[in-house]
Amino acid sequence: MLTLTLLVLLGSMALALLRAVKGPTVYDRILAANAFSTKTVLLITALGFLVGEAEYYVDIALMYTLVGFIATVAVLKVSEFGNLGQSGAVRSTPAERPNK
Amino acid sequence: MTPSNTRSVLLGTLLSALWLMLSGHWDVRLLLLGLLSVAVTVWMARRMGIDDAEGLPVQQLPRLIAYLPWLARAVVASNIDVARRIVTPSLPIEPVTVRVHADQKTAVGRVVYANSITLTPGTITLEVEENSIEVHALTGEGARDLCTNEMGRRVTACEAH
Amino acid sequence: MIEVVTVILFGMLAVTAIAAIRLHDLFAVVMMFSIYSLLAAAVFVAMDAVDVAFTEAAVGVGISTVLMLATIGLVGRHEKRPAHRPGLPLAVVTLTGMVLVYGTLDMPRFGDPLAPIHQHVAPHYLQDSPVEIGIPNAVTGVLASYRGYDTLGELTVIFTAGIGVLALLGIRRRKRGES
Amino acid sequence: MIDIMSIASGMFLLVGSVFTLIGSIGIVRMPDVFTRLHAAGITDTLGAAGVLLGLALKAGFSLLLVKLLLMLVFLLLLNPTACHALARAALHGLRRPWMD
Repeated sequence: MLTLTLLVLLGSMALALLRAVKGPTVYDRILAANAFSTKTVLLITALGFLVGEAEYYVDIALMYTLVGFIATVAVLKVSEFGNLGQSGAVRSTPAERPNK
Repeated sequence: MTPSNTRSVLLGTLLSALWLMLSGHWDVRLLLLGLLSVAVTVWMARRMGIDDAEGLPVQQLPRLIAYLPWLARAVVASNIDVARRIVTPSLPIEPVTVRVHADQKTAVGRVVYANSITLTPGTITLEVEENSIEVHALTGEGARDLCTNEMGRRVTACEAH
Repeated sequence: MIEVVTVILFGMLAVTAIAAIRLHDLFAVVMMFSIYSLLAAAVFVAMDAVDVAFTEAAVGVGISTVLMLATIGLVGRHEKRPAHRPGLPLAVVTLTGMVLVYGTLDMPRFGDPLAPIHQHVAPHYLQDSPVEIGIPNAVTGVLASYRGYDTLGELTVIFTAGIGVLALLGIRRRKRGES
Repeated sequence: MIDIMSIASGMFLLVGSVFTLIGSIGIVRMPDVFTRLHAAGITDTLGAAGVLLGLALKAGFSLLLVKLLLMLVFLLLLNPTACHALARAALHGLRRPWMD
């Protein structure tokens, strides 16, 4: 069952990657990256159980959960405000121009 | 003790518990290092002013925990519904945006409500305003379910003192 | 099973890299990079390099994404058309890659316990560091104690580089009146 | 007793895998960012919960169990936040959501 889960997770990662490659907008890519990070976290945890060293692998997965969230919010902050929140910024966003 | 001090102590206790759970070391030297990192974190939280009623909703916490089983059931039910729609070849979706009334008095209550909406697949919070929430729903059915406001009433019940 | 996972992950890594090269919207490229670094970390984990994966998590996904985004905030979001033809650089890169691959042919097999690198000081570090230093993580023990001066030098370099990057990006609170 | 645990864990892993896969298929199939977010939500809730709970049943009573549950809590707390931030940014930066 663990093997099946691993294969399914790899397949889902491939699907998310497909979405990231296809786009079409930046938001689709951010969404794909976020979904990808969730799946990577699950994959790392499952790998830990497969190898039998789950104690160490879970620590990394936990860290990824938190770092992935911070990264997503940072990305969205840039897409919405055009920078990382330096004061005096205007709300003209790079993301407003639709992506080709 | 002032409320702010109480919260700092509580935050410190929570962080210490987290540190112990994650490290699993009981060596004196490592415990001291952990205590030091907890102290620095609490000090930084105080300096940034994020350990306020919003950051640590002490009073509402027990009721919020009691709300979780209902939320879990709602999440599972909507998961199955959305999953069924995805695997149906004709993709039976009709996205709508609706404005839902949110009569929660506190910011924490509104956040919990908005997050519950997003956590339930099929509905996503687009915008949170003073007393309403704009929601994107995958189906008209999901939007109607939300408009019965059962979830909203349950969240409001959590914040009553 | 682990080999299968590693190969699939490497395949996705290649796809991500090619997609990142082909995209011209830098914001999208940063997103591809963040996926790339997630994949790289998964590869590290699959190859049992847990500590490297840890570093990749902190640096690759967290800090470098944020730094690249801050740069995009400064320099704009669309790639300029290159003024020169990519033939020569491509040749140089291909040649270097081939030389590197040729170099690996001489190396001991991956994970070989009899490789020289696993025979020199590594057993001593692994067996005695809990007693000699008292830090539960052997890698931290090696970095912070056995190679303490080395690490101090590295930190100095990284700190200087960090200051340089921050100075270039100008991440600071602007004073009022300054536009 | 052990058998019941491993069967339950297998069930959870199976449910998690199925929902993760369906969510990923949704990410590829859905017509725009907002509807894709709904699909991603499936992976983030039942998919992640299934996989992590299945692994938690394998872990038994240990620090590992605590870490796995903590990871699940973080995922369930942070993902809707990231999802909402993404929806909001997309709403501001993009044209209106896709309608039928």
